Amino acid sequence: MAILRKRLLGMTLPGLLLGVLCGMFTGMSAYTFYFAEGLSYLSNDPDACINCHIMNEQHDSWLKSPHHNVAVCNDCHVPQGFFAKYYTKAEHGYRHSKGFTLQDFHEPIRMKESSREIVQQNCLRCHQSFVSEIAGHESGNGETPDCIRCHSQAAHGPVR
Amino acid sequence: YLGQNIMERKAEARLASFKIVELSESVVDPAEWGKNFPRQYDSYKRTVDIERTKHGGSDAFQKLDDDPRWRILFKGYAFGVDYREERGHAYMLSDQDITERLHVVKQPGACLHCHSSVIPAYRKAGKEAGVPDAGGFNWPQVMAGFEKVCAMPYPEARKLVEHPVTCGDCHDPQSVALRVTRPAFIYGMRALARSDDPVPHMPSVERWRKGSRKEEYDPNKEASRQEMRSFVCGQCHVEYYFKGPEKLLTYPWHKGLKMEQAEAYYDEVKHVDWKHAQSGAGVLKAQHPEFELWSQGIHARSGVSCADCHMPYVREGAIKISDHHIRSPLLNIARACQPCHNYSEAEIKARAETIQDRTKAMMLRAEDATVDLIQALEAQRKAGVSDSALDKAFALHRKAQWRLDYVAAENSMGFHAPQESARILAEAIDFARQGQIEALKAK
Amino acid sequence: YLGQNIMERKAEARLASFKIVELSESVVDPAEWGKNFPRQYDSYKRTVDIERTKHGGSDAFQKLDDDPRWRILFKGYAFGVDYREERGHAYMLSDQDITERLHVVKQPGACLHCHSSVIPAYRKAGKEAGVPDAGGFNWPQVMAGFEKVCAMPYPEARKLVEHPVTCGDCHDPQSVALRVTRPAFIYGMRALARSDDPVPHMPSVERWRKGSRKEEYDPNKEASRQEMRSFVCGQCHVEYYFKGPEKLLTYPWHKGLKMEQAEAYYDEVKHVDWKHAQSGAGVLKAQHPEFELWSQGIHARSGVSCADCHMPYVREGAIKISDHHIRSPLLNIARACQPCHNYSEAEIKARAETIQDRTKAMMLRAEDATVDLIQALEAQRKAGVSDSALDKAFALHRKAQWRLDYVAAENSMGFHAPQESARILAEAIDFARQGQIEALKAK
Ligand code: HEC
Ligand code: HEC
Ligand code: HEC
Ligand code: HEC
Ligand code: HEC
Ligand code: HEC
Ligand code: HEC
Ligand code: HEC
Ligand code: HEC
Ligand code: HEC
Ligand code: HEC
Ligand code: HEC
Ligand code: HEC
Ligand code: HEC
Ligand SMILES: [Ca+2]
Ligand SMILES: [Ca+2]
Repeated sequence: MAILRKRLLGMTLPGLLLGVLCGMFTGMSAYTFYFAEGLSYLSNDPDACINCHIMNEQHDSWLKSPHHNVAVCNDCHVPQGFFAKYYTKAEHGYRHSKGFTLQDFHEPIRMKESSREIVQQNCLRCHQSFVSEIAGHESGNGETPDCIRCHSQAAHGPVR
Repeated sequence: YLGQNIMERKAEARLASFKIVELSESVVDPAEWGKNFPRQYDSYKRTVDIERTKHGGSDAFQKLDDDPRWRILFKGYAFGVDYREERGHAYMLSDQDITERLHVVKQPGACLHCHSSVIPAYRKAGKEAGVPDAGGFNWPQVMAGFEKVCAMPYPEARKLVEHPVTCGDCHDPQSVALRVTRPAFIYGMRALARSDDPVPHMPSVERWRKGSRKEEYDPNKEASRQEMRSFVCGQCHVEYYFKGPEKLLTYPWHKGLKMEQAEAYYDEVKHVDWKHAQSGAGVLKAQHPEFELWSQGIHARSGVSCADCHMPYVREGAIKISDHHIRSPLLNIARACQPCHNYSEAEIKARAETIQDRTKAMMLRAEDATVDLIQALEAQRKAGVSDSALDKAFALHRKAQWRLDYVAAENSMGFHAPQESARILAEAIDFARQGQIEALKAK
Repeated sequence: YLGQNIMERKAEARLASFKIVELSESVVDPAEWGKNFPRQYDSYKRTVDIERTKHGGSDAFQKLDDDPRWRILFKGYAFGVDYREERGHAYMLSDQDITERLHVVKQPGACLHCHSSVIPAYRKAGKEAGVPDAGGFNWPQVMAGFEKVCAMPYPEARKLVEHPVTCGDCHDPQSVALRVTRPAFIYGMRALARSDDPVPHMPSVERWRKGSRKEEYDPNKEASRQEMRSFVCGQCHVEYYFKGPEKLLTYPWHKGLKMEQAEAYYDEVKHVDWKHAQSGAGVLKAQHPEFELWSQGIHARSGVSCADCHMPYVREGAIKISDHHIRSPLLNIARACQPCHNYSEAEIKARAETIQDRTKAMMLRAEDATVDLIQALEAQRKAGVSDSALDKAFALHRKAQWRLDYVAAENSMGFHAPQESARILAEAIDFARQGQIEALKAK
């Protein structure tokens, strides 16, 4: 989140919108955008993600996770502030479409460091009070424990 | 352009395979199978590739030159003449033809069980032995033929086969489902199921044991798909011996899959591979116990099969296929390991090599100890000490050599079961040094 | 109803910790800290509990009776008189008072570094040594006092302390953030950072090494929270010796954290713990190298800290806290292991015990070998063989005993680093048997 906030702070509102638009239109022709159901990225429906078969595995494992009836993909994978949300959607939309089209991404797919931070912030968003005692002391180095280190199975189920 | 690309991929996802030729038990040539399954066939052909890793790979260098202690350790046995790093499946038949081991000693047809696509030959021999034809695989014929071909002299049997391992050895020609075809494996698994060695990584065996036990355990009927993904490899990547004058290929699993259980079996049937030319002890040779050592490791216990690492899924467009380029997973870490281990490729390699380096260091220590024992025995015999006075030391040489060779002949340099390999080597060292002490004391 | 329940829990969550008393460096009594942090204090008090596991637990039985070989192995040393299974933190000070080891030998104040809440005593002694008072922790005073207290006779130093390890030993009283307080650990980490032993599990050390190196490495400044979750334990759960006549408590990490690096350091400074009463060799005693052995294991390499397993999070109403009932994780598998390992408790236990059983078997083998060596040496000395003729065998006894004891004194029965423990024991066996051969040959 820290990274994202830094990135966003350096941007004006028009800059942000431009980012969103660039993501949509330079990454995909309008046709591609339509055919690959590019609007997926703007929707909240997990089925939108599996328009890309590449996401099947994560979708299936999410279905088996204790979260599948309380959190959809976007609850974890995009930040919740309005601008941050659409910025991220655009950025992912661009990068993933490019990856999908050029088939030049690393497999198995791994979250970028910035995506990990977004997820971590979302864990905290929902579980804030439960982890208040462990999540960071008022002073000291203030680092929050990495939730995913112990709970990766909570999000995508036992068998990956 | 972009849109078209996506359309292609969506289409691809639907058409995984076309039925172009009709496959049956009699179709041995992989090129025929390849017409229906071109992707698998393409990767299958790549087992001709040659590449080296730190402790493995497919460069068939001479192990006896790499570490000359093995010339001493194998003194008096065919392995002391030619013993190479193994390589891809494409070479299995030709490498057998060219090994010096075949020229210095008369070998039986039994070898072909694991070095060729042998089933049609078994069927033919079975028919000659009087078992009638029948549709499909015809197990009775295959089993009868197996016995006959094992006993043949190698050059005669060699004429019956043409291909290294091919599709039908692991797949049903109709359904392409996995199957095992090797008689020695069938017999081995029957014996294992009847033993009481716990095998938590083989749930179908544990289940069979709880049943009526009226019929023998049959992997083709009982095993899960995940188990079959290791069983097809366990057909060949196992310790074996040729039983009796019939040279019947046999896997020593009657007491269980552990190193000392095989040893106890050999002791019971009084099997000796050869009399060591320098020490005079009757010793055993271990051969590629990958299946057995993997069985003792944490991966097997976690349900990770041979195919998971050695034939990982690769995505070809929209479909995932099993990589039939079977090789060292360390040449393919992203696909072989990263689906389960979320570290960088460099880090995963470092972890595997740390395990292998430790094993190697212990192995060298065990080699030194066993060579010291051999030399102590040789010295005493030269000094005129009688064989009966050296009995205890002979027995210890047998134990030490078996343990050392068990880890050395296994091809993962300890990776398949790190702690178990270390345990085996620790025992090798202990027995070798104890043997040396017994030899020194003997008069 | 549901709604109300959730509301209640949310309220509770906000009251996670109240500041009831003002904590400072001078507040040692855990009961005072417990007023602000009642949940942690409650679990902290439970380290009085006594429970046994297959290879560990907190029942302080006499190890010398459990396995009498240790009476031979420790002949001539205080450990040969009284050596028990260790138990919970609550007992650390009283167990030290009652051990026979303290009565048969004069011990120094250095012991208290790890058996008590000793910092105020260090501060007091530092002040007496002339270091002025200052706010906060006052490192200069603590460091000076550490040297003074180490050198004191134990009974004198004992009067300066009252409590076993308490909150302030691991926590800053203002922020409750983790901190390390133990001088010997600070010095040890400095030396380790200056060595070139790779420590992939300590990123802050690797980072410091790449910097200017002008200031010494300081865990309290550089280490991440995750590293601190092991460093607080590394303050005490380590191999140590008392350096020189000043009895300065020292961790032998100057060449690195591995077993042979500590040995090389001891060889260099010519340290000998005692002359073995039966064999005559100058040998070493190993003590609880948990931190060092954990460092060689796959868990450390994967970033898993001591606290992850020994102080797992536990749900208390609507919040989670760190379980301060530090004990065997095998008594708490659901919390200690299951978040990362998705198997049943029984299966996880079986896996850990498989590792431990193998270690135990190798350890017994190494014990037998070392006892045989000791007896061979004793026999030769009785037969009148001179010490100089036995030099090589003495050196081998030292090496073997160090390795055997390293694994035996470590308290996880190999679990913290299974393959590394096996490697160490394999070497112990080799050196012990080689020593026996040298002894037999000596004239
Ligand atoms: C409750 C939170 C949560 C939900 C809901 C969720 N994810 Fe994830 N996702 C995570 C976490 C945590 C990881 C990292 C897992 C790891 O590192 O083992 C992850 C990883 C991923 C990855 C990268 C693969 C990897 O292992 O790094 C992809 C792709 C992904 N998720 C897609 C999805 C999709 C598609 C959905 C919806 C069908 C979804 N996620 C739902 C939390 C979530
Ligand atoms: C156009 C196809 C497509 C769609 C639709 C799609 N993804 Fe992906 N996704 C990809 C590709 C390709 C990658 C790998 C990109 C890379 O590694 O750079 C990827 C990677 C990811 C990652 C991990 C990489 C990172 O950026 O950190 C996450 C998380 C993820 N997707 C989540 C989602 C979610 C959530 C949705 C639905 C809202 C979704 N994806 C929809 C194709 C797609
Ligand atoms: C949209 C809100 C939301 C987000 C985001 C979220 N959670 Fe949850 N989580 C919940 C709710 C609600 C439950 C209770 C579900 C239940 O018990 O069925 C839950 C349950 C859990 C549980 C207990 C279930 C289990 O696995 O046994 C864990 C652990 C957990 N979450 C961790 C996480 C972590 C780690 C993340 C981030 C990767 C995360 N959560 C993200 C809402 C969320
Ligand atoms: C070192 C491992 C570890 C880390 C890191 C960790 N947790 Fe947990 N978590 C646990 C354990 C163990 C439990 C079970 C506690 C119990 O059952 O008493 C747990 C329980 C939970 C639960 C409640 C599950 C239930 O039973 O309902 C939630 C929610 C949760 N954690 C969220 C988080 C979040 C959010 C983070 C990051 C701030 C996090 N955890 C970091 C180990 C961890
Ligand atoms: C968890 C992954 C994993 C599993 C499961 C596994 N292996 Fe391996 N195997 C490896 C690794 C890693 C090596 C070492 C390769 C190297 O040194 O280059 C290896 C080496 C080998 C080699 C030698 C390869 C070479 O490069 O010379 C053979 C043969 C082999 N394994 C067969 C098997 C068989 C048969 C099974 C099942 C009974 C099996 N393996 C199970 C990972 C695995
Ligand atoms: C039970 C199955 C099996 C039988 C029977 C068998 N092999 Fe092999 N052979 C293998 C496997 C698996 C490998 C690869 C692993 C290895 O080299 O350790 C191999 C490798 C080889 C190699 C290449 C490496 C080397 O050792 O130089 C030669 C040559 C060879 N075998 C010859 C023979 C001969 C001759 C016989 C008969 C005496 C025989 N094999 C019987 C399974 C078998
Ligand atoms: C019919 C017998 C047979 C079967 C079945 C078999 N192998 Fe092999 N395998 C061999 C032989 C023989 C060799 C050695 C070939 C040579 O060196 O010429 C070998 C070599 C290998 C190698 C070494 C490759 C290299 O580059 O060094 C690996 C890895 C391997 N096999 C894995 C497997 C796996 C995994 C399976 C199951 C999916 C399997 N094998 C099934 C007989 C077999
Ligand atoms: C040494 C054993 C072995 C040989 C030889 C072999 N395969 Fe396979 N094959 C496997 C395994 C293991 C799988 C994975 C099956 C599973 O998971 O059910 C597989 C899977 C397949 C599949 C299913 C789709 C996939 O890719 O997972 C096809 C089709 C296939 N093989 C075709 C062939 C063809 C064609 C040949 C010969 C050119 C061949 N195989 C040779 C072991 C083998
Ligand atoms: C299908 C899943 C899977 C695959 C593929 C896999 N592993 Fe593992 N690995 C595991 C599991 C499960 C464990 C045991 C630990 C656990 O329970 O989390 C493990 C443990 C390990 C360990 C620690 C064990 C030890 O003895 O120290 C190493 C190292 C390791 N794996 C390396 C590899 C490498 C290298 C590969 C690829 C050649 C690989 N793994 C492939 C699942 C897998
Ligand atoms: C991955 C989990 C894990 C980690 C990390 C870990 N331990 Fe342990 N530890 C264990 C297990 C399991 C045992 C064996 C307990 C038994 O036999 O009952 C053990 C045993 C012990 C014991 C003896 C306990 C007893 O019951 O007698 C001590 C002391 C100890 N560990 C300290 C440490 C220290 C200090 C660290 C960090 C340097 C550490 N451990 C890291 C799992 C762990
Ligand atoms: C570097 C820290 C450290 C120092 C210094 C230290 N101890 Fe300990 N001691 C420990 C730890 C950690 C344990 C628990 C692990 C174990 O018993 O192996 C322990 C356990 C003990 C035990 C209980 C188990 C047993 O061995 O019977 C006694 C008694 C004891 N120590 C006495 C002493 C005496 C006397 C001294 C001074 C000569 C001393 N200790 C110095 C850290 C230390
Ligand atoms: C101030 C020194 C000191 C510190 C700091 C310390 N320990 Fe200990 N620990 C000891 C001593 C001494 C004992 C033995 C007490 C006895 O036997 O009387 C012990 C015993 C133990 C035991 C054995 C408990 C049993 O039931 O057998 C475990 C486990 C343990 N410590 C883990 C840890 C962990 C984890 C940490 C860090 C979070 C830690 N210790 C920090 C000194 C320390
Ligand atoms: C042997 C070391 C040790 C001792 C002694 C100790 N703690 Fe802790 N404590 C820890 C560790 C490790 C953590 C986890 C901190 C983290 O992850 O940052 C912790 C965490 C905490 C936290 C933060 C919330 C949580 O539960 O994770 C509080 C509050 C706390 N301890 C209070 C106390 C109190 C009060 C005492 C004395 C009664 C005490 N501690 C004694 C090691 C210790
Ligand atoms: C915070 C995560 C975490 C915790 C807690 C944890 N482990 Fe592990 N464990 C791992 C990782 C990571 C590996 C290495 C394999 C891998 O990379 O997946 C591993 C490996 C293992 C292995 C295989 C290693 C080998 O040498 O064979 C065993 C067994 C194991 N763990 C048991 C335990 C037990 C028992 C506990 C509890 C006392 C425990 N673990 C706690 C993460 C954890
Ligand atoms: Ca090879
Ligand atoms: Ca204990």
